[in-house]
Amino acid sequence: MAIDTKHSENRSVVDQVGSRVRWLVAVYRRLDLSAQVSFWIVAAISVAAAAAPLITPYAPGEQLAITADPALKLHPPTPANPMGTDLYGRDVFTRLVYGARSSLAVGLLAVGIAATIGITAGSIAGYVGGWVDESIMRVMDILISFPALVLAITLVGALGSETVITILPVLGELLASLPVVGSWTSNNIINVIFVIGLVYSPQIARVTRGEVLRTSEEEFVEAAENTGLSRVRILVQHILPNSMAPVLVQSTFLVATAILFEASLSYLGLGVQPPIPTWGVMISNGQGYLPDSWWWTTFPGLAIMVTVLALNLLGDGLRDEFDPRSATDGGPN
Amino acid sequence: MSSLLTIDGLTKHFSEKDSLIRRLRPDQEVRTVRAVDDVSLDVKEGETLGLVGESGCGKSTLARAAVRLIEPTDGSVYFDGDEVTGFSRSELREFRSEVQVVFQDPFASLNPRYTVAKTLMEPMRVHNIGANDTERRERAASLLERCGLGAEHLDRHPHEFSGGQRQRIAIARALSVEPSMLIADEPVSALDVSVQARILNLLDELREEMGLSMLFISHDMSIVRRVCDRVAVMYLGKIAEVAPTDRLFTDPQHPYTQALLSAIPVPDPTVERDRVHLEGDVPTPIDPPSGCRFHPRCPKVIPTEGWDGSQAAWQRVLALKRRLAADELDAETTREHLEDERKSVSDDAVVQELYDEHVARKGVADAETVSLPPDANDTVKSALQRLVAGDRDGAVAMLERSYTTPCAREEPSLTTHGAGTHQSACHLHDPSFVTQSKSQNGELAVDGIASGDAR
Amino acid sequence: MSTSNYAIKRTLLLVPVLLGVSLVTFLFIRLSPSDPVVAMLPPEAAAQQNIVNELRREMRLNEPLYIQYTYWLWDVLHLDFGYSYSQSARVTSLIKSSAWATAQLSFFSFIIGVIVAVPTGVISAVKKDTWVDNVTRVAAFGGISLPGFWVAIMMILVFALFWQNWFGAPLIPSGGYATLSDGLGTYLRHILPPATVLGTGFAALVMRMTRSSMVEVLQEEYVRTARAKGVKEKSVLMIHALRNALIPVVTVMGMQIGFLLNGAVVIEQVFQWPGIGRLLYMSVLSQDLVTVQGIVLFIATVFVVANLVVDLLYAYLDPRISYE
Amino acid sequence: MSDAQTTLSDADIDAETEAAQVCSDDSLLSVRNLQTRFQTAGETVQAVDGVSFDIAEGEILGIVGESGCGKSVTSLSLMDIVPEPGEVHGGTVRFDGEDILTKSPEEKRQLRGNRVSMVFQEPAKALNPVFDIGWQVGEPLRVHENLTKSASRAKAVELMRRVGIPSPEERVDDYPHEFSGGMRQRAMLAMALACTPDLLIADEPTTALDVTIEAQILDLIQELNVQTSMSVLIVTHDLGVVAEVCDRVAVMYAGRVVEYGDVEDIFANPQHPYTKGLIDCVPDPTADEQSLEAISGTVPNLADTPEGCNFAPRCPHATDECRQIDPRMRAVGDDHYSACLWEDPS
Repeated sequence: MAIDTKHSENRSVVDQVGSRVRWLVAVYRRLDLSAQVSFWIVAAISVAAAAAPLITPYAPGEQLAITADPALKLHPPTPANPMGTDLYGRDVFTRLVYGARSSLAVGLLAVGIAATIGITAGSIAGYVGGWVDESIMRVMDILISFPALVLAITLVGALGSETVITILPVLGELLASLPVVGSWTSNNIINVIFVIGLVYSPQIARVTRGEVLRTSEEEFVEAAENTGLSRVRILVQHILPNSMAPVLVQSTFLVATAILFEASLSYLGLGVQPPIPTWGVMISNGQGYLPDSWWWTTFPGLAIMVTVLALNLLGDGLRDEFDPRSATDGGPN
Repeated sequence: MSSLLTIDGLTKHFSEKDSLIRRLRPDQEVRTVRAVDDVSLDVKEGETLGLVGESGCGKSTLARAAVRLIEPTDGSVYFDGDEVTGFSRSELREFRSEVQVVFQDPFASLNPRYTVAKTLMEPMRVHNIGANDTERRERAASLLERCGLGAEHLDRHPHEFSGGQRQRIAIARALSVEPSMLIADEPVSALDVSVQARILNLLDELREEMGLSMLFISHDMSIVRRVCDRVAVMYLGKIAEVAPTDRLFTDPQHPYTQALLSAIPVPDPTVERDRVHLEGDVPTPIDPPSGCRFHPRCPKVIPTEGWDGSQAAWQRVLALKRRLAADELDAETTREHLEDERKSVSDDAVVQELYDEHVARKGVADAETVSLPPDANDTVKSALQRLVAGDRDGAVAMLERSYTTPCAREEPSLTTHGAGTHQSACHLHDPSFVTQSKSQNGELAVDGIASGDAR
Repeated sequence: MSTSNYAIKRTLLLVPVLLGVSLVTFLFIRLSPSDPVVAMLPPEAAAQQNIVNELRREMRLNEPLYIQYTYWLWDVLHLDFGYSYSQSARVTSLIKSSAWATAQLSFFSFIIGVIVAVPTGVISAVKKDTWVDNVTRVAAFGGISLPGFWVAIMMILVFALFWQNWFGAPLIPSGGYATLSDGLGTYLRHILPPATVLGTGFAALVMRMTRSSMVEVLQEEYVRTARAKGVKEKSVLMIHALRNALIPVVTVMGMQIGFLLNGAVVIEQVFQWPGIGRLLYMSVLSQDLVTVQGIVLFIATVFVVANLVVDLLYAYLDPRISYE
Repeated sequence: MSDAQTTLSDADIDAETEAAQVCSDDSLLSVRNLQTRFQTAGETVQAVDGVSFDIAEGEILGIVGESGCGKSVTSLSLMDIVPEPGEVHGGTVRFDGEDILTKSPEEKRQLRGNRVSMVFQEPAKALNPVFDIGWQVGEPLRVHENLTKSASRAKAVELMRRVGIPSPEERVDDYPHEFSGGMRQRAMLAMALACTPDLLIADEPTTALDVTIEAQILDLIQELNVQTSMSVLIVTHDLGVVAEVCDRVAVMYAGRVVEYGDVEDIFANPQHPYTKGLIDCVPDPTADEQSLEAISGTVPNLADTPEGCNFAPRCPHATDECRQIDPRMRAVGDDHYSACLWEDPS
């Protein structure tokens, strides 16, 4: 009997996963063409980044001028090096693929941090209200008063060679346990992730707060109060799940923005430090070898553009899907 | 019948958004919205009490404050002898299983992410009804069937249902904790008429079957008449009249109730009704009128001693006075307008124009043109002359001296009619006011409500 | 509440925000992990004990933190941001000259952005879901997605370097600053390329906002009312709809002033434009934290004041707002 | 089925024949076989499916029905201002002898707000929030009569006075949000009256208002109708409003007019089962004990209407014929038309 119940519970978990997947497929089907294409582009880039060693025979730091052919310095594209090589004889394509790792990791982790801070702060501010709301939002107002990049380079500059991990060891350990990222803990990239996360948290906090306020006004929340449910449960079970769609859509855009942001920081030399390959640093290094070695700067730029564009178009498609206002377009009568 | 829910002097005031900066400025007062003001009512066991009134009259606020979905400012509420207003958090939670609310908008009152089963089982879980989820699910299924839907609907989401079906689910949710009382807040106003009838029938059956008491809130007099045993009429946060349903509809005592009843469009073209025309809009509960809150719109507002004009003329004089006091009349704008129209812009012309606009109401499609008794005519015109001369305060004082209504002076209290179950709050039923007005105006007494009074 | 009361209220709200901004700026230098004096000075200055002592005294480092802050704030309120040891100049005068360069750049990008974005947004909304709309949509997202510094590099590559190879003379200079006194042609050739790059992202965002705002407004009932009144379709769009649609667009433009300032940091670097962004970057590189502090406070203040102006404009455009 | 039930010989008539029966040539507005659809990617919703009716000079006609029956779309179709993706794709709307639908957009525009004007359900949304009331009320005069700004403003004051807005000289500068609901609807009416139209189309003009304010607005419309002999088309879901103000009524169900004619006759002697059901489920505020008869089932999907009579699935008297033959209106009395196959379906 007991086994039976457990079995049925397992079944229901499978059902739930199944219904989630069906729902995702349904969402995908409703997206417009550009968003669907974008979805596959983002997927392809993610897979390439994750499976980088399988995609390219070289290591990102491998200097082909030393290991293979001395001529492979600033060499134009060939079938073996489809995007040419750089000054040190490294394969640009290889560095591009490994660069995708840092771009995506920075984008996702930074937005993860921003979402954690922003959703917590925003939902507390929106739901508790009063002076708690006032003080949280004033702090956010202050943070948002600094243009993001200005704040970021200042913070990165102020941190200097120290990484956030020396200040926040717990989070550092958490990061160190992640694949790929784990080996970066001593690199500036950790600072970049944290700074971008901090800088974008007010935006998520504002959206979350607005949505929580809107949802709190809904009758079903009042109905939940009327059943005697506790305030915390009402927030977690009724309000937040119904407030998250715009936050998720915004997060998609923020991942795109964060990738651009990281590229700018790295281009300025304030972001990710060698030896981790990133697109921004590649552009910055190659800039001095224009116009002759155009491939060194052109391909990383295109890579940034395609990735960011795909994420933006996907976000736009998701917004059309989840924006309640466009969903209630008046039909007949 | 003993009373199940007793509301005693309940008051709910909302402060307009208050802020430090607003306080820093001396010219800005924090305005208070007096949504519900000192209301007493009781719902008896097994009874359906209707609460009617126009939007903004405070009926929903009253109901929510009574069950502490919002915290009342003042007053007390008793449920089955216990003081709800004194409940602790845990007592309040227990109380939630006794009184349940059915909300207005079935499209908003169900969590769109919950399945029907989850919606129905959550309250049971909170109140420990049913031993486990299997049992609760069974109960949910039978509740759903009771409300006219099937167990096969349990795993669906709200968006798969029509408005009427959703309202059934909302009712099933309310019943899931086995309450002894329902508060139905406009439960059918978002639905089409054919669906309305079915939901009302369902509520009726359930009430009878389960012996529920009900507070039924509605703006629709026709529905109230069909559903309720007793009806309370609210106006601007106050109870104007309470009576058994048939008494209220056949023999309304308060001028507001009379107007309200006469305003409902009757679905019968052969009925030619004498409509009581109510002037103006429903005022906001911020700064409600002094005295009887209905007096600025009241078609039977008591005239000053010695008034020998018509009731309509009296109302115009009062309205003029009010607008003057609120600084709504501006002689210069009127003069500019006359200039635009290429008419005379002399002071006399401006006075005449203001007089025509506010007293005679010439050229207004749906208002009759009235004339004032000679002495009133003179006073009003000289008051307007003062306004044109720039002395608004003087103009107001002048009218104030000669023309005030006792209705604006003090608040009426509830007086009883007939057998004691019928109460209304109108000065016309107050013996001291009635003698005062009857003595100089016979027409009023006939026109007045006094005729229906048991005397 | 009248509009003027709203303005007063909104302006008063600025005070706590600016105080907070100054406090944050103050703190992240003072609380940086290393010795603030050493951190604030460029290495060559930090080696000189007399400079270190001078700064220590000036910063009143022996006093409690709030006293230090008060003195600092007092100086800042008198427009004294301190002395830049890396540039050997008062920070105030550094900011003054570079802010003017950035202001010209932002002004041109703003104008370019608005001229392109608003009409395109309106057309895109009116032709919603046609090919016109799709093309502008992808173009706009392209504009948002382009890394500005890369576009700048490519622009220099094509119009300066390649152009010189092809035609003998570059179409645009590969960077640098010019003023109107250098002649209008020279001036425009210097300022337009960075302004265009800066304006691209800005224009793309404003265009998207104009479009979605316009699409929403076109579904409003008052637009139907205007049509039912027999108003000409052009007036329906340009008067009844656009006037309402511009309200959120103006807000976005205000917020995008921050976007322009962000972009300025990078683009000024690429084009060697001696603006505030480049100054900030150089100061960060040389670890000149006094200057960084001054610039950051200045930029944040400009940003906050710009948003105030936008809010007041908003209240003027939307008669409902002051009655909230 | 009782014996009294007889099929009519001409049961199988089409929409054109219906139009010919229902409409006469000398009315102010004559709508024949009007068809409006909403085409979206997946489906076509036939919101108005061959509607015909007349409005005579000085008459008040009501169109009544539940939400989704196509009554509002009908009213918008008359002036061809159905919102995207809707389109009028059939029928004629003859106004004063000329077909509006075949006119050029410019000619249509010149009729709108001039000879035919409209007021809408939610005055709060129907007024533009960023322009003052005077500007909006005077706009039709500037558009159609080339009045100057100041002249149209002066005229706006007069119009506002006429519709009972107190102190119009002052309120002319106010914005819509400074007006109460009732006053906003009065302002809408002032705007509609600006060019002294021959026909006023009022789409649920009182639905958003409180009952005492509704009474004021209905009185006002009736007064204006009497004083200016302007014809009025009122679209409403409230049978009470119809009974109160209308001379004639068209009952709509699922995109069709199912019963049409003189108000008193239809209320006293409803012929179509839907009309009967509708009347039976509306509580009468003047009657004491009453049990309401509900109509069972739900409104059909207008993208996929049932075979035969649209109402058959919900009709208590439906027969096999009802599920096959699509009935059209035909005369069942003097100025009384019904779209039921049966002469006496009960």
